[in-house]
Amino acid sequence: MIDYFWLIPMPVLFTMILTLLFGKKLGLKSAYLGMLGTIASFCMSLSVLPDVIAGTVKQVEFTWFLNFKFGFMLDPLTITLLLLVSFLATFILLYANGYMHGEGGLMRFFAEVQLFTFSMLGVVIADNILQAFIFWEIMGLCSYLLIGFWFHKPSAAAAAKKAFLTTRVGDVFMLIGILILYTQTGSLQYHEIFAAAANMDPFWITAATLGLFGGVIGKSAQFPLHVWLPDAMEGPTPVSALIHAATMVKAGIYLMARFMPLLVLAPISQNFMVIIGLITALGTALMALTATDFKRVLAFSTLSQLGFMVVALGTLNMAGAILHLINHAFFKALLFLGAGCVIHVTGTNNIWEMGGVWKKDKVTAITVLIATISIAGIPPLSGFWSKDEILIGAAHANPIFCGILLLASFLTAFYMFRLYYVVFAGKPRTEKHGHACGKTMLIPLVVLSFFAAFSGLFSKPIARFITGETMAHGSNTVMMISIVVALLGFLLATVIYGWQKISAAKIANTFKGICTLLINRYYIDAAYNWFCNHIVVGLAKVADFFDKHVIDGIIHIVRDVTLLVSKAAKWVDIYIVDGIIRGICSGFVFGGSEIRKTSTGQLQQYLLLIAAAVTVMIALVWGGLL
Amino acid sequence: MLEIGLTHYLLLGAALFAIGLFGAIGKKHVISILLSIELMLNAVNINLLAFSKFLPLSNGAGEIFSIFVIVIAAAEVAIGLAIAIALYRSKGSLDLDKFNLLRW
Amino acid sequence: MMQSIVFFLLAALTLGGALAVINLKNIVHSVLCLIVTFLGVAGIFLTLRADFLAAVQVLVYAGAVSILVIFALLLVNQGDGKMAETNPYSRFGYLGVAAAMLFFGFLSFSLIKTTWQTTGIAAAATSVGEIGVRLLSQYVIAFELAAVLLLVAMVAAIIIGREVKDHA
Amino acid sequence: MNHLLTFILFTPLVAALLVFLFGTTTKRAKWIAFAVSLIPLVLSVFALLGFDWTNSQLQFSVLIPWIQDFGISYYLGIDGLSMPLVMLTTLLTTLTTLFSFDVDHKTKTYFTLLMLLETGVLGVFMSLDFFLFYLFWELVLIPMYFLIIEWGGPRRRYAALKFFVYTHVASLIMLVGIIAMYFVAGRELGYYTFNMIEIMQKVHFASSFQYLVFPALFFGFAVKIPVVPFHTWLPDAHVEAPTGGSVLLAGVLLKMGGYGLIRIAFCLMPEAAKYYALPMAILGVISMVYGAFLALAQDDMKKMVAYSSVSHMGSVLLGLAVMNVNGFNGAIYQMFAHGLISAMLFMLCGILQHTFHTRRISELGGLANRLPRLATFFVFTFFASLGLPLLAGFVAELLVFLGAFSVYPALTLVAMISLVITAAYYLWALQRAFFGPYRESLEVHHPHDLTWYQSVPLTVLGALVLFFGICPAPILNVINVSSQYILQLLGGVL
Repeated sequence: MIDYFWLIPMPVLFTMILTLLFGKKLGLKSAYLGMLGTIASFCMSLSVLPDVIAGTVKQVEFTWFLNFKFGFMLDPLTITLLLLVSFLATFILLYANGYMHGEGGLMRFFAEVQLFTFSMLGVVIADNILQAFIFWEIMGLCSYLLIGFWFHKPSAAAAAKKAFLTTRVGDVFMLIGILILYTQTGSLQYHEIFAAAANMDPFWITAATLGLFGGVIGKSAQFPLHVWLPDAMEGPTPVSALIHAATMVKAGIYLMARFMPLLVLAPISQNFMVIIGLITALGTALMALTATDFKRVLAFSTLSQLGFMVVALGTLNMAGAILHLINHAFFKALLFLGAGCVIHVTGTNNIWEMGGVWKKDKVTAITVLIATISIAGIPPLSGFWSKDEILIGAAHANPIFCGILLLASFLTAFYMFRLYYVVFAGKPRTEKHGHACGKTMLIPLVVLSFFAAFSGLFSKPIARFITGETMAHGSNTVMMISIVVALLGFLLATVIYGWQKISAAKIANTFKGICTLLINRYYIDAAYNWFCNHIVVGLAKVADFFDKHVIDGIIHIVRDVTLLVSKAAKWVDIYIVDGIIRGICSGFVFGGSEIRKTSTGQLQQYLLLIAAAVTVMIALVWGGLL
Repeated sequence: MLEIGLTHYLLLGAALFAIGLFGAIGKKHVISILLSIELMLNAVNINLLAFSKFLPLSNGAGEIFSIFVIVIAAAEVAIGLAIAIALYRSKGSLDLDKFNLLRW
Repeated sequence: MMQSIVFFLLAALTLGGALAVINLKNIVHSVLCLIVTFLGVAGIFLTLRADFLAAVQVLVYAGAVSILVIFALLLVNQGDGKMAETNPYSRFGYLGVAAAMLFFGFLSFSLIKTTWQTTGIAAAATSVGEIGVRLLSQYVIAFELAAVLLLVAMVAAIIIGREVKDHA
Repeated sequence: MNHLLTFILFTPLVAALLVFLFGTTTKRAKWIAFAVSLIPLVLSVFALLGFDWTNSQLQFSVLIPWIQDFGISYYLGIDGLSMPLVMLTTLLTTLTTLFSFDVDHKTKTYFTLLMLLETGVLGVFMSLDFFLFYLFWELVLIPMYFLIIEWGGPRRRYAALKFFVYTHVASLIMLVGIIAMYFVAGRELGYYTFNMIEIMQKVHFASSFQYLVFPALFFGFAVKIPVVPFHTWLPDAHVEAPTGGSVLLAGVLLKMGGYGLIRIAFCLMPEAAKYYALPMAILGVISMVYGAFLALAQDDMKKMVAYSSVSHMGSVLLGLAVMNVNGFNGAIYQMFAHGLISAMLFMLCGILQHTFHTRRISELGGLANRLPRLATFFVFTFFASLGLPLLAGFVAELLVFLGAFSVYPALTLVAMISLVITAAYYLWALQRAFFGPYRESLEVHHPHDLTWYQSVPLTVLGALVLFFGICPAPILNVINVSSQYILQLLGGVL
C-alpha cells in the first residue's frame, strides 16, 4: 500500500466525477457517495500511517511535461493533514446531508465540496510547489463556487467574487515566490529547493518566503487580506466548516510549515510573519466583540486563531502551529456545524434574535459548549494545549509577542462565552421558529466534540511525530498566566452576559468611537471597496478614455490627415493635372473649329490646294529640302 | 530640228496635264470638269507610253497600264455623267460653285 | 526631221485642242474640241509606235466617250437657249491658272533637269497579239478586276442615273 | 513528394467553390461547408500523428519552383511552431462552421468566405516562401473584411475599414522589410530568392541592416498580434464582426502576428531581435496590464473579451521577448491555448447577442437562474481565460512568467498585476450578468438554453481546454523542439 500512497486523494476525485454524472438522480444521497470517497481516502491514509510512524518518507515523481514534474510525497506532516482533512470532510458531508435538505443544485454542491476536499488533499500530498499552487488555485475556484452557491443572492455573489479576488492577490505573491525559487534553484521540487537553499542569496530566500507568505496571507486570511473570510459566511454552513476547519485557510499554514527549512534562513520573513500574525490575532479578536451574526463571530475567531498559528510559524514553532491547526480544525468544525444547527433551529443568523437554545436543543448546546471551552483555552480541553505551546514559543522569541497573544486569548475567551451566553442562555428573543436537526446533523457534532475535547491530550506524541523532536518542557509561568487570562475572559463574559451585572450597552456607549470602528471592521473593507471602485475602476476608465480618445484619436488624426491630403490631391488632380490635359484638349478643339472653317465643301478649292501642295513638294524636292 | 526624245513627250504630257488641272480648278460646269479630268488622264497615258517605249527596263508595261487607264476612264465617265444627271435632277443646276455637299 | 515635225504638229494640235476645251464658252464646242485633242493624242501614240493603243484611243475616247458626254449634255441642258454661256469660269479661275502654271513650271523644270537612261529610240511596236497574251497571263487578275469594275460601273451608272421616283 | 500539406491548404478553397456553386439553399450551404471543412481537420490530425517530434527540421515540406525569374517557389512545410497553429486553424474553422448554423443572411457567401479565410490562414502558417507568405497574409484580409461589412453590427463600415486599412498599412510596411531582405540576400547569395529557409541558413545580415529592418517587420506583426498602442482596430473589429468572424479573428488571425514574429523577424534577424528584446518585453507588459485595465472598463461583454485578447496576446510578446526556452514554449503554447479559449469566449458572447440582442453587462442580470448551461459554460471559460490551473491557459502563463522572471524580474512583477485585474473583470462580469436575481425584463426575448450546434463546439473546445490544461505534453513536446532550435539560431540562452 505504501507504494501507492499517491492514490490517496483519488477516491475523492472518483466520487466527485460520479457525483457529476449521477448527482441529479442521487440528490441528497450524493453525500453518502462523497463520504465513500473520503472514507476510502481516510482508510488509505490510515493504512500507511504505521509505515510513516516507522520513519518511512516516500516520494513518487512523474513527468508532467518537458522538465516539469508532478509528484507526491508522504511524510509525517502530510499524513497528519491527509487524515485530518479526509476525516473532517467525511463528517461535514454527513452533516450536509441533513443540512442541505430541500435545497436545489445538490449535484453542484456535493461535487464542489468533493473537489474542494480533493484539492486540499492535492495541496498536502504534492511534492513540489507548482503542484501545490495548482491545487491551491483550484481551492480558490471551489471557494468561489461554494461561497456563491446561492448565487441568486447578490450578497453571495459579491462575497464569492471578493473571496476569489482577495486570495488571487495573495496568489500573485505566491506565484512571485515560486518564480524566485525556480529562477534561483532551477527546480520546483521541495527537496531540491531545500537542498539548494543553503547556497542561495539570503535576499532571495527572504523574497521567496515573503512571496509565499503573501499567498498564505491571501488563503489563510491574514491582515490585510483577511476581508474575504467574514463575507464568505454567505455560503452554506457546511462550506464554512470546510473552509475554516479542513481546507483553504489551513492550506496556508500547511504551506508555511512545509517551507520551514527555508523560513529558518530568513529572519526578516519570520519577523514579518510574527507582526502580521499578531495584528491579525488581536485585531480580529476585537472585531469579534461587536459582531452580531453567529457565523461572523466564528469567522473572526478563525481569523484570530489563524493569527496565532502564523505567529507560531514566525517564531519557528512548527509543532505549535500544527497542533493548533489540528485542534482548531476540530473545535471550529464543531462550532460551525453547531452554528448550522442553531440557525436551523432558530431560523435566524443574528445572535440577538436567538437565545434559550439550550432548552430547545441539548445536544447542540453541550457540544458547542465543549468547543467554546476548548477555543477559550481552558484546560484540559484541546485548545489550551496548543495555545499554550504557541504562547511559550512566542515568549521565547519576545515576551511582548506573548503579551499581545495573551490579550487576544483573553478576548477570545470573552467573546466566545459572550456568544454562548447570548445564544444558549436566557429566553428566545423572537418568535422565529426553525426546525429540529436530524440525526445526520447531530452525529457529526457528537463525534467532533469528542475530538475537540481530547485531541489536546495527544499533543506531545503528535508534535514529536511531526517535528521529529521531543517537545521542550513548557514554562509553568506562561501556562499559569494563560489559564488565568482565559478564566478572566470567561468571568467577564459571565458577569456581563451571564449575570448581566454590567450593561453591555453602557460599555458600548462609553467606547462609542471604538465600537463604530470595530463594527465597520476598521473601515478596511470600505477602504478596499473605495480603492477598487474608485482607483482601479477609475484607472480602467482613464485607460478606456485614453484608448478611445488618445490612441484612437491619433489613429483618427492620421486618418483625417490622410483624407485631407487626398482631398488636396484630388483638387490638384482636377484643377492642375487634369486642367493641363483639358487645356490641351480645348486647344485642339478650338484649333479644329477654326481650321474647320477652311473646309468649305468646295471641291475645286480642295483641288487647288492639292495642286499647290504638290507643287510645293516638287519645289521642296528640288530645293533639296525633302 | 532636235531629235525627239523622252523629255519631249514628258513635257507634252506635263503641259496637257497642267491644262487639265487648270480646267478642273477653273471651270464651273460639272461636265466641263469631267472633260478636264479626261485631259489629265490622257496626259498620264502619254507619259506611260513614253516611258514604256524609251526606258529599257519597262518591258512594255506602260502599254498595259494605259489600257487599264482607258478602261477606268471609261468607267469614270459613265459614273461621272450619271452623277451629273442625278445632280441636275435633284438640284436643277450643274454649277459646282453652288454645291458644298462635302462640308460636314 | 520628219519625225520631229510630225511630233510638233501633233503636240500643237493636242495642246491647242485642250486649251480650246477649257476656254470655249459653249460647252458643246468644248466637247468637239476635246475630240480634236483625243485624236492628237492618238497621233502621238502612233509616233510612239503604239498602234493598238492609238486605235483604242480613237475608238474609246474620240468615239464612245465624246458621244456619251454630248448625250449627257443634251439631257441636262434641255432647250433653255443659252448655250453660249454654258461653260463659264469658276471663282478660282485665276488661281487655277496660277496653280497650273506653277505646276507646269516646276514639273517641266524637273523633267528637263533629269537625265534619263533611255534607249534613245522608241522601241518597236508591240503587237496586239502580244498585248493579248500578256493581259491574259501576267495581268490576268488586273484584267478580270477591270472587267468587274466595268460591270459595276455600268450597273452603278444605271442606278444613279435612273429617275428618282417621288416618294410622296 | 508528400503533398499532404497541399491538400490541407487547398481543400478549403475547393470547399469554398463547392459551397458557392452548390450551396443553393441555406441548409445545403451549411452542410457542405461543414462536411468539407472536416477534411482538412482530419488531414491535419494525420499530419500530427505523422509528425516526428524529435526532429526540429521542417516536415512534410513541398518545394516546387514557381516563378523562377524572381526566385519565387511554392514552398510549404511545418515544424513544431506551425503544427499547433495549423491544428488550431482547421479545428476552429470546423467548429465555427458548425457554430454559424444560425446565419440566415446570405448563407452561401458567408460560408464561402469562411472557407476562403481558412485557406489564407493555413497558407500563412505553412508557407516558407516570402512571396507565398505575403500572398496568403493579404488573402486573409479580404474575406474578413467582407465578413465584417456584410454580417457585422451597426458600426460595421467603420470597423471593417479600420481593420482593413490598419492591418494593410502594417503589412505593407512589413513588405518593405521583406523586399529589403530579398535584395540584400540576393546581393549576398549572387542570385535572388524568396525562400525563407535558404535565406535563413545561408545569409547573415549585417547588424546595422537588422536594426533597420527589424522594426518594419515588427510593426507589421505587432499590429496583427495586436500590441498596444497598435491595438485599437481590434475591439472595433471584434465588436462589429459576426460571431464566426470574431471567433476566427481572435482564435487564429491574431496568431499570425506572433507566428510571423518568430518565423520571420526572429529567425532572420536574430541580432536585432536580441537588440530590441527589452523594448518588446516592455510593450508586451504594457499590453498585458493596459489591456486588462481596458477590459475592466467595458460594459459590452464582447468588447471586454476583445480587450482580454489584447492582454493575453501581450503575454505572447513578453514570452518571445525574453528569449529563453520557457518563454518561447509559453508564448507558443499561449497562442494555442488562447486560440481555444478566446474562440469559446466569442462564441458565448455571440450566444448572448443572439439570445438577448444585447451584450451590455448592465442590461443583463441573474442569467444563471434562467440559463444554467450557458452560465456554466461562461464560468468555465472565464476561469480558463483568467488562467485557472489545470486549464490550458495556466500552463502558458506559467511558462511565460517563469521565462520572463529570470530575465526581467521587475517587468514580470508589473505584468502580474494583469493576473489580478483579469480575474477582477471576469468575476465582476459574472457577478453582474449571471448572478443575483434574474432580471425579468429579459424574458421578452424568450431565452432558450443552448442549441445542439452551439453546445457541440463549446463542449469540444471545453474538453480540449481541459485536456491541454491537464496534459499539455502532446503539444508542448512538439513546440519545445522547435523553440530549442530557434533559440539555437538566436544563439541565446537556453
